[in-house]
Amino acid sequence: MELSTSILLTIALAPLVGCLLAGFLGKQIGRVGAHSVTILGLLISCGLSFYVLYQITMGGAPVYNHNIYTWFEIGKYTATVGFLIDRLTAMMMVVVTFVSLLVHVYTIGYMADDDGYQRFFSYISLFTFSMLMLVMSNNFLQLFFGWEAVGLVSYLLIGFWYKRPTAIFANLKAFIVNRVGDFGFLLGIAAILYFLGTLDYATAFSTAPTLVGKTLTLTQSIHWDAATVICILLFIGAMGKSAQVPLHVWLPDSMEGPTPISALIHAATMVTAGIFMVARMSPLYELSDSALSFVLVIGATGALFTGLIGIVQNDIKRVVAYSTLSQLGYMTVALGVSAYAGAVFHLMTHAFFKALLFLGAGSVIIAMHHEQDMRYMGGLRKYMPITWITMWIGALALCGVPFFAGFYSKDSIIDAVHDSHRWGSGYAYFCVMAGAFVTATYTFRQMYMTFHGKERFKVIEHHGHDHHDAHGADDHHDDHGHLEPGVLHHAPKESPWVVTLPLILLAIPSLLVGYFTVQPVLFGGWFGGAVHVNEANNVLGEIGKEFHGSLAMALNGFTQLPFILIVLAFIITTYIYLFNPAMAGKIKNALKPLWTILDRKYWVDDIYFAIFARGGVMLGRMFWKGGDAAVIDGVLIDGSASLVQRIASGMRRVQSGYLYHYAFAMILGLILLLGGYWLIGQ
Amino acid sequence: MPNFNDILIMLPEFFLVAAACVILVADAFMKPAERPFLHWISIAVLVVTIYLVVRGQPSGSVTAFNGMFIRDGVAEILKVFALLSTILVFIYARPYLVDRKLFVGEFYTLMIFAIIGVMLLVSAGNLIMIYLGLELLTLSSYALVALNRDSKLSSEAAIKYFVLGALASGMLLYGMSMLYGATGTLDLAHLHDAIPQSTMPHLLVFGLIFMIIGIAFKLGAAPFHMWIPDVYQGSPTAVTVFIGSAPKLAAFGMAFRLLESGMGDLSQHWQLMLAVLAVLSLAIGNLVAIVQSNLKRLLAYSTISHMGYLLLGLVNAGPEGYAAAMFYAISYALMSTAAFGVILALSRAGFECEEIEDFKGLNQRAPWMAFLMMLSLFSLAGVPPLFGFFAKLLVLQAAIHAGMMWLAIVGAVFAIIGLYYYLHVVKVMYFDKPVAGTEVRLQPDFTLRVALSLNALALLALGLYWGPLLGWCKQAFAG
Amino acid sequence: MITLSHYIVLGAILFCISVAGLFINRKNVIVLLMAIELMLLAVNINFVAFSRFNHDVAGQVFVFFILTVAAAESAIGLAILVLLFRNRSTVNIAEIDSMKG
Amino acid sequence: MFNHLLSLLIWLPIAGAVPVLLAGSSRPNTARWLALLMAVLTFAVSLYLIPQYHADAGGMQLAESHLWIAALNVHYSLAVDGISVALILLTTFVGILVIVGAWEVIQDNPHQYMAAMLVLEGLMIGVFCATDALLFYVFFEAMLIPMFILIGIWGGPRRVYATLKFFIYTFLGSIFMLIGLIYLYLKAGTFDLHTLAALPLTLKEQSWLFFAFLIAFAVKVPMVPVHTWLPDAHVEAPTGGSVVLAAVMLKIGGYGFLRFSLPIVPDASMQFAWVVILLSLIAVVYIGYVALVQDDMKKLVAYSSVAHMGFVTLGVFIAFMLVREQGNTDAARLGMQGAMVQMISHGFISGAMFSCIGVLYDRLHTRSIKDYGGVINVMPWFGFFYVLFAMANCGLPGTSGFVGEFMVILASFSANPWIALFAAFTLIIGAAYTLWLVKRVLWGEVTNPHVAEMKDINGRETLVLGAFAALVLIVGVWPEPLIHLMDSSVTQLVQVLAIHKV
Amino acid sequence: MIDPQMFQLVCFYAFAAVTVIAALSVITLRNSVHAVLALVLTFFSTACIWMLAEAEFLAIALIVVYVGAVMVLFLFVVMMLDIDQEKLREGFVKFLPVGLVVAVVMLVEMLGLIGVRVMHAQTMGVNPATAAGMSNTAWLGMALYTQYLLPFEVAALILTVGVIAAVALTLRQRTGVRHQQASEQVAVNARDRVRIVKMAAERPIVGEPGSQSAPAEEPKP
Repeated sequence: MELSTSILLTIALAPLVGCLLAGFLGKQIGRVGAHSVTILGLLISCGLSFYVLYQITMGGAPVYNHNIYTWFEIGKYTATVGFLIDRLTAMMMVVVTFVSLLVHVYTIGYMADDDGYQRFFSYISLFTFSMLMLVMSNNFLQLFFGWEAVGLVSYLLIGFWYKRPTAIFANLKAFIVNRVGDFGFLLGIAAILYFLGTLDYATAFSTAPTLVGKTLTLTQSIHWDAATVICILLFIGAMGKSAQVPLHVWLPDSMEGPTPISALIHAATMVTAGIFMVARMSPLYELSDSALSFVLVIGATGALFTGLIGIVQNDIKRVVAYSTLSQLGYMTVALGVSAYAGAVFHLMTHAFFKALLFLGAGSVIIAMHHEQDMRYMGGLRKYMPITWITMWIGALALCGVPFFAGFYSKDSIIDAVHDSHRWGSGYAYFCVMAGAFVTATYTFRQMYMTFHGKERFKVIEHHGHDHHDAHGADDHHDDHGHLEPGVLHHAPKESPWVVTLPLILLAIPSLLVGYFTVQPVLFGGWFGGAVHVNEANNVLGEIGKEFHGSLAMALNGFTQLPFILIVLAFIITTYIYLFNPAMAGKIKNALKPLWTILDRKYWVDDIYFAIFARGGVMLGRMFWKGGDAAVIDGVLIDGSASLVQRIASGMRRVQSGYLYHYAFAMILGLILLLGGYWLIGQ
Repeated sequence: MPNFNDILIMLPEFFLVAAACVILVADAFMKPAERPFLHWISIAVLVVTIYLVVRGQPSGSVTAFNGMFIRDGVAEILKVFALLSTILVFIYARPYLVDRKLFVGEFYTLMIFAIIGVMLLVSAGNLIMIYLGLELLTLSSYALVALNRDSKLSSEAAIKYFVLGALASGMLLYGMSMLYGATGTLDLAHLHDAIPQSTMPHLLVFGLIFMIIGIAFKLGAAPFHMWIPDVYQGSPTAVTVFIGSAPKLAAFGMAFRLLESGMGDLSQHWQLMLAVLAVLSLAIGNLVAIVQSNLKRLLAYSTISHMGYLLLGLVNAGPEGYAAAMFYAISYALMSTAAFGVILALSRAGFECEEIEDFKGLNQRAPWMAFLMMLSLFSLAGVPPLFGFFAKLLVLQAAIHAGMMWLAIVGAVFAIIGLYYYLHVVKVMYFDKPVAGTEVRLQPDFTLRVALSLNALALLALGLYWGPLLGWCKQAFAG
Repeated sequence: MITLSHYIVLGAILFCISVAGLFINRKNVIVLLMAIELMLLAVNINFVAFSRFNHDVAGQVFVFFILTVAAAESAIGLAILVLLFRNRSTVNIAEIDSMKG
Repeated sequence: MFNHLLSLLIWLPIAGAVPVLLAGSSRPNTARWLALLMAVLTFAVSLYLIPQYHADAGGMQLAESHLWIAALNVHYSLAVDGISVALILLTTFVGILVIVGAWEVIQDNPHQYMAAMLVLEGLMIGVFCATDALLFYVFFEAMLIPMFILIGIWGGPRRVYATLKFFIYTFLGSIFMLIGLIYLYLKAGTFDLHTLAALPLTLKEQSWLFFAFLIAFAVKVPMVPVHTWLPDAHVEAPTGGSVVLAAVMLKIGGYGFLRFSLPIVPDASMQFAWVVILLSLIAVVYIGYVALVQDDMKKLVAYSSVAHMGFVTLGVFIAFMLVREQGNTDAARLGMQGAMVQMISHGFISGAMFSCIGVLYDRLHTRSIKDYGGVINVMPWFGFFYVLFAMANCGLPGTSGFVGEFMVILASFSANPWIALFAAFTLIIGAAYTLWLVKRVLWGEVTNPHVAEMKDINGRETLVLGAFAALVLIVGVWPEPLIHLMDSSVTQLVQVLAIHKV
Repeated sequence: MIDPQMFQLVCFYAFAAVTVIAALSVITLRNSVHAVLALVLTFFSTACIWMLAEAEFLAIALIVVYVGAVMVLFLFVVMMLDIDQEKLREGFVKFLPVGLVVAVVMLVEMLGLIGVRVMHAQTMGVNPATAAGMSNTAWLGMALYTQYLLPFEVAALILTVGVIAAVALTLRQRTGVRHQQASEQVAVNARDRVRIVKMAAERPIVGEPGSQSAPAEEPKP
C-alpha cells in the first residue's frame, strides 16, 4: 500500500504545531497545557512513524518519493520540498520520534520547577520537527534545511539557561563550529548541483556513476576527482554535525544544556545526522575510496582519542558526552569501511543506550540537586535503585558486553574494520580495539563513582528546605550556588515516574534491540535500496557469511579480544574505585603529563580559541582599524578631505586683500596666456 | 541715417532711458516718504520693458543704427531674464535698504542705468557699443557698490572693483585696438568677415587674448576673479544680489558677441584658453569656498566656480554650447538671486545675516526661509531635480561634445568638492541649534516673501520642466 | 619715416609701464588711478595709429569715446577714493585689506 | 485600462508629503495619520501591480512615456519588469513600516520627518520605474536630499559627519555615471535605456563606461572599498532612516548594475567581472571580520549589510562567467535570481534588524553593545524577534536570508569553486558576528540596571517586527512566487549578457 | 633741408622719449602732485605724437579733456585729501625688481607677439581726412554724428551716470551739524512741542505704605 502524503505531513507537522502552541501560547495554556500539546503531537508523530515503519517493512509499501511543493524552479534547476520514505528513513523516524517522546515525558519531571518550562517543550518539539524534516527529505535542499534547523534548536537549547555565561558561550561555540561543517556541506551541495545538475536524491544517485572520470579544476595544474571532492565536502558537514575530530569541540560544551537535551540532541539524534547523511549518500561515497579512507581515519581518531578524555572527566554528563564522541567515531569508522548498515545499526542502538545513560545521569543530577560532579557522589545505588539498574544496563550496552544491544553493533563494526582492506583500516582497527578498552574503563569508572563506594556528599536537612522555597520562584539553579559543593539540602531520592518510566522504556531496547534486529539489519540486506554498497567493498557481506544467529554471535563474542579488553578494564576499575580509591589519585600523579594532556583535551579547545576566536577578533580589529578606519576613511576619505581643506587654506592666502596682489594676479594671467600662446605658436 | 524703424527696434531701451530720466528727476522732487512710489514705478517700468522686449521681437535678427545694435533671440532672452532678475532685486532690496537708510532714488536710477548697460551690451553689434555698454554697466555698478557711504567695507570693495575693473577694461580695449589694427573695422559682422583676410593674423590672436581677459574679468573667471569675493562681501547685499545676476547674463552676452559673432573663426584658439580659465575657476572657486565663513563671500567663490561651468559651455563653440552656456547663465542668475534674496529677507536693521553662523538653526526659526535657501543651495550644488543640475548637465554635455572629456571630468570632480560647502550651509540651517543674537527678521515684507518663494520654487519647477527654456535657448542660437 | 610699429611699440611700452605701475606701487591708490589713465593712453595711441595707418575713421571715433568714458570713469574713481579716504582716513593700499581669504 | 499606474505610485507619496508638511508641528498626530494613510494607499496601489504585471510575459510592462525635454529628446518614460515590481513592493511595504515605526519615536517635527519619508519613498519608486537614463539619474540623485535631511536632523551625535559623508560619497559616485550617460547620449541621441542597450560600443568605450557605472553603483551598494559611508550613516541615522537606507536604498545600487552595466556595456562587464567578483568576495570575508569586532550594534549590522550585498554583486557578475565562458545560462539565471532574492530578502532582514535596534535604542538611548546584556530576561518577545532576525541574517534555511545566498553560492560553484569557497565563508563569519551580537545583547544576566527597567515591545513595535518576520519566513519557506515574479525578467537579462557588442 | 619724414621721426622719438620718461615718473615719483604733473606731461607729449599722426582733433581733445579737466580733478583730489606722502612710498624699492622683471617679460612677450617687423613696412600714407577733402575734425564729426550716432548718445548716458554717481557718493548732508531753520521754528505746532506720555502707575512696594507716590501729573498742553 502506498504511503499517504497526509500521514507523512502529519508526522512532520504534528510536533511543529505542538511547538507553536507551547511557544506562542505558553502563558495562556500553562505548564500542563504546554506539555500536553507537545506530547500529544509527539504521540501522534511517533505512532504514525511506527505505522510507517510497519508499512515499509511488513506492509509492503513501496518506497515513497514525492515532492510536496516547488521551492524554486530556474531553468533546469529545481529545488523542491518533498519526502523520501524508505527503510532507512523509516527506522530513523522511529528512533527520533520514540526517543523524543520519551524525552518529552522525562522533561516533565526534570524541568518541573524551571521557569522556561513551556519554552523548553516548544524547543524540543521544534527540534523533532526539524529532525524529521532532515531524515524524511528527498533532496539536498531540504536536508540542508533540517540540518541547519536542528543546529538552531541545538543552539537555543544549549543556551536554554541563558543566564549562565558558560551556557551562552557553549551555544555560540556549538553553532559556529557547526557552521564550519555546514560550510563544507553547502559547498558539497553546490558541487553536486554543478556536476549532476540536480538537488534531488533519486536523480543524483541514479546519475552518480557519471561522476567517474570527472574532475574539478582548481588551478591550471590541480584537478580533483569529482566524487572525492563531493564526498569530502559533504563529510565536512557531517564532521560538524556529528562532532568528528577536529570539529568535535562543541559537543562536550553542549552539556551546558539541560540533560534531556543532551540525551535527545547531543546523543541520540541530532549528532547522528551526519552518520545518517553519509549512509544516505552511500551511492556517492561508494564512488570514492579516497573519501572513504578520509572518513575512516577521521572516525577512528575520534573513536579512540576522545574516549581517552572521558577517563579523566569528573562531570557525570561530560563522561557521557565524551563517550558519545567516541561512539560517533565508531559509527564513522563503519561508514569509512562501507559498512553503512553497521553504522546506522550502531546509530540506532546507541540512540537507545546513550539516551538511557543521559537520562539516567539526569536522574542522578535531579537527585543531587543539580550537582554534576561525580566526586561529590558515590553510593547512590541505595537511594535510586531504578536509575542504578537501568544505567548499568546502558553502561553494559555501551561497553559492548555480549547480548546487550551495543555488542551487536559495535562488534560488527570492529569485525568490519578488521575485514576491510581500505587504506587506513589498520590504523582504524587499532583505534576501535583500543577504544573498546577505553570505553569500558570510563564507563565503569563513572558507574562506580556515582553509584558505588562511599557517599561523598553531606546532607543538611532543615536549613535547605526553607531556603529552597524562598528562592523557588527565582531561577531554579541559582539557589545552590552559594552552597559548598557536595552539600545537599535533603537526601537524594529516586526520581518520579515521569523520569524513571523513560529510563525503563529505554533500558528495554538497550538490552534487547540488538539481539532481535542484528540479523536483518546488518546481514539481511534490510535497508534494501536505501544503502548502496559496491560489491568489492561489502565487508558486512563478508562477515555475514560467518553469521549464525544472534545467540551464536554473542557467545562467540565472549571469546573475542574486545570482551577480554572489557574484562580487563572491569578488573582494573573495580580494583581502583571499589577497593582502593586512593589509587586513582596516585595514578593521576604518576602519569601527570598524560593526565594533563587528557584534562586539557589535547589543548584543541585552547588552540581553537586562540586562533579562531581571538585571532578572528584580532584580524577583525586589524581590518577595521587598519583597513577601514586608517586606510579608507583616514587616508582616502578624511585624508583627501583634509588635503582639499589644506589646499583651500593655502589658496585663500592668495586672496590677500591687497589690491596690488589682485592686479598682479590678473597680469600674471595675462602673461601666462600670452606666453602659452607664444609657446604654442613656436 | 537712422530712421524711425531703428527707433522702433530699440524701443525697449529708449523707453527705459526715458523712464530712468523721469525717475531721476522725480526723485529730486520727492519727499522721502514718497519713495515707495518710486519703488513701484521702477518695477512697473521694468515690467513694461519686458513687455516691450517680448512684444516687439522680430523674427530672426535685425540691426539698427548702422549695425550698432542687434536685436535677436539671444539678446531677447538675456534681456528678459536680466530685467526679471532686476525686478526681483528691487523687491528683495527694499526692506534691506529701508533698514539701512539706503532707500534712495540713486539706487533705482543707477540700477536702471546699469540694466540699460546690460541691454546695450547684449545687443551690441560693434566693439564701441560693447565698450560703452560695458562701461555704462560697470560705472553704475561701481557707484552701487559704494552706495553705503558710511561703510568701510563698501568703499573698500568699491575701490578694488574700480581699479581692477578699469584695468580689465584697459586690457579689453587694448585687445580691441589690436583687433581693429588687424582688420580695420569695429563692426562685429565685418570683423567676422575680415578675419580670414587679415593682413596681420598674428595680431588677431594677440588681441583675442586681451579681449578674453576682459570677458573673463566680467564673468569672474579665474585668475581674473580676484575682485569677486571682496565686492560680493563688501557691497550692500542689495547690490550684491544685483551684481550676481544681470551682469552675469550681460557678460555671457558680451562673450557671445565678441567670441562668436566677432571672432568665431578663431574658435580653435579661444576654446583652449577658455578651457584653461574654466579649470582654474572651478578649482579656485570651489576650493576656496570651502574655507569661507561669510555666506556672501562663499557665494562669491561659488560664483567663480559657476563661471567655470559656464565656460565649459562656451568651450564647445557651437550653437549647442552657447545654448548650454546661456541656459547656465540664466539658471545661475535665478539661483543666486534666490540665495541672496534669502539673506536679504532675513537681515534686519543692525544685523546683516551674512555670516554662515547666523544661519544656525534657521529651520527652527523660519522653516520656510530655510526651505527656500535649501532649494537654492541644492540647485547651486547641482543636485537633481533642481534647476542647477540640468544647467550643469548641459554644459558638461557641451564640453564632452567638444571632445573635451577631460574638462568634463574636471568639472565633475569639482562639483563634488563644491557640494561640500553648500551642504555645510544646509547643515547649519537644519542640523544646528540656533544661537542667541542671530534672531532673523521673522516677518519679511509680503511682496518679498511671495517673490522669493516664487523665485526659489521656480528652481524646482524649472528643474522638473525645463524643456521650453532650453528650446528657446537653442532656437536663439539656431539661426 | 614713422611707421606703424613706432606707435605700436610706444603703446606697448606705455601699457607695460602702466601695468608695472599697478603692482609695484604698494601704497597709494591715486597712483593706481593714474596708471589706469596711462593704460588708456596706450590704447588710444594704438587706436590712433591703426586708424591712421588703416585709413579708417573708426579708430579715432573709438578714441573719442574712450576719452569721454575715461573722464566719467575718473570722476567716479575719484569719488570712490574720496569716500574711501573719508571712511578710513587713508589711501594706503597696504591698509585696505579688511576683506581677504 | 488605467495606464498611469506607475506615475501614480511615484507621485502619490510625494504629493502626499505636501499635506503632511502643511499639518505642521502643531498637529503632529494629523501629520502622522496622514502620512500613514498615504503610505498605506501607496502600498495598496503597489499591490495592484501584481495582477497588472504579467510575470510570464516578462519584459518591460505598464509602460508610459511622455516627451519631457524635447530639446534634448529626454522622455519621462516609466516601465517595470519583474525585478522592479518586486523592489517596488518592498519599497512600499517598508514605507508603511518606517512610518509606523517612527510613530511616537520622532517627537521633534514629526511632520517634516514623515514628509521626508514619503518623498523619499516616491523617489525610490521612481528609480525602479524609470527607463530613461536621465530620469533615472534624477530620481537617483534626488533621493539623497530627503535622506540627507533625515539623517542630519533626526540622527545621532555625529550625524553631520555621517550625513555629509553619505551625500558626498554618493554624489561622487554618481557624477561619473552622469558623464558616462552624457557620452552615451551624444552617441545615441537619446537617454532611452532600451536604445542605449542596443548601441554598439567599442571595448575601450565600454571599459570607461563600465567604470563610470561601477563607481556610481558600487558606492550605492556599497562595495568594498567605498563602503565606509554606510556604517557611519547607519549609526547616526534615525531608525527609520536606517531601515530605508538598508532595506531599499542599497538595492538601488544592485538594480543599477542590472539596468546599466549589464545591457549597455556587456563586454566590458565581462572583461572586468573579476574586479566586481573579487570586491564582492572581499566584502564577504573582510567585512565579515570587521563586523565581528564592532561594538556598536548598528555599525555591526551596517557592516553585515555590506557583506550581504556582496552576494548581490557576486550573483550578478558570475552570470557573465557562466554565460560567456560556459554557456550555462541556467546557472547564470540561478545566480542572478539569487542576487535578486538576496536584495529583497536583505531588505526585510536588515530593515528588521535596524528596527530591532531602534526598539532597544528607544529604551536605553545607546547603541553600544556593552550597555546591554540579558535583555531577554525583560523582553522575551523582543528576544524572539531578535533571534529570528539574527538567524535570518546568518542565512538560516527557512528564512529569506538563506535563499539568495544559497542560490548564489550554488551558481558561483559552477562558475569557479574558489568563488564559492570564499562566498560560503559567510556561513561561518556571518554566524559568528551575528550570534556574538545576540550573545552579548540578549543572553546573560542583566548587568546594567537600566536594562532591568526595559519594557517588552508594545503593540506598534510588535506590528512592525511581526510584519517583517512574516515576510522573512514566507520568502524563506516558499520563495517560488517571488522567483517566478522575477524569472522572466532575469531570463531576459541573462540573454542580454550573451550578446556581444564588439 | 631736413627730410620732413626724417624730421617727423626725430620728433616722434623725442616725444616718445618724453612720454616714456614721464610715464615712468608717474609710477615712480614719491610725491603724488609730482606724479600728476608727470602724467600731464605724458599727455602733452602724447598729444604731440598724435599730431604727428595727423589726429589733430584728438590731440587737442586729449589736452582739453584730460589735462584741462581730468588731471585738474586729480590734482584737486590729491590736494584735498591730506595724504602723508612719505609714508606712502615706503618699501617701494623692494618691489621694484619684481615689477621690472614682470614688466619687461610682458613687454617682450607683447612685442614678440605683435610682430613689430611686419608693421615696419606699414607707412602712414595719405591722410584719409585730406583724401576725403575734409579736416580731421570734420572727418571725425561726420562719422560721429552719422555712423556712430548711437554710441554718441550712449556716451551721454555714461556721463550722466558719472554725474549721478559722483554726486551720490560724495554729496553729504551732514547730519551731525546743527542748523537753525527759522521757517520750521515758526511753523511749529504746539502739539509737536509737548509729548504726552502715559505711564502705568508704579506698583507700590509692599510694606512701605507711606512711600506710595501720587500718579504722575498729566502735563497740560
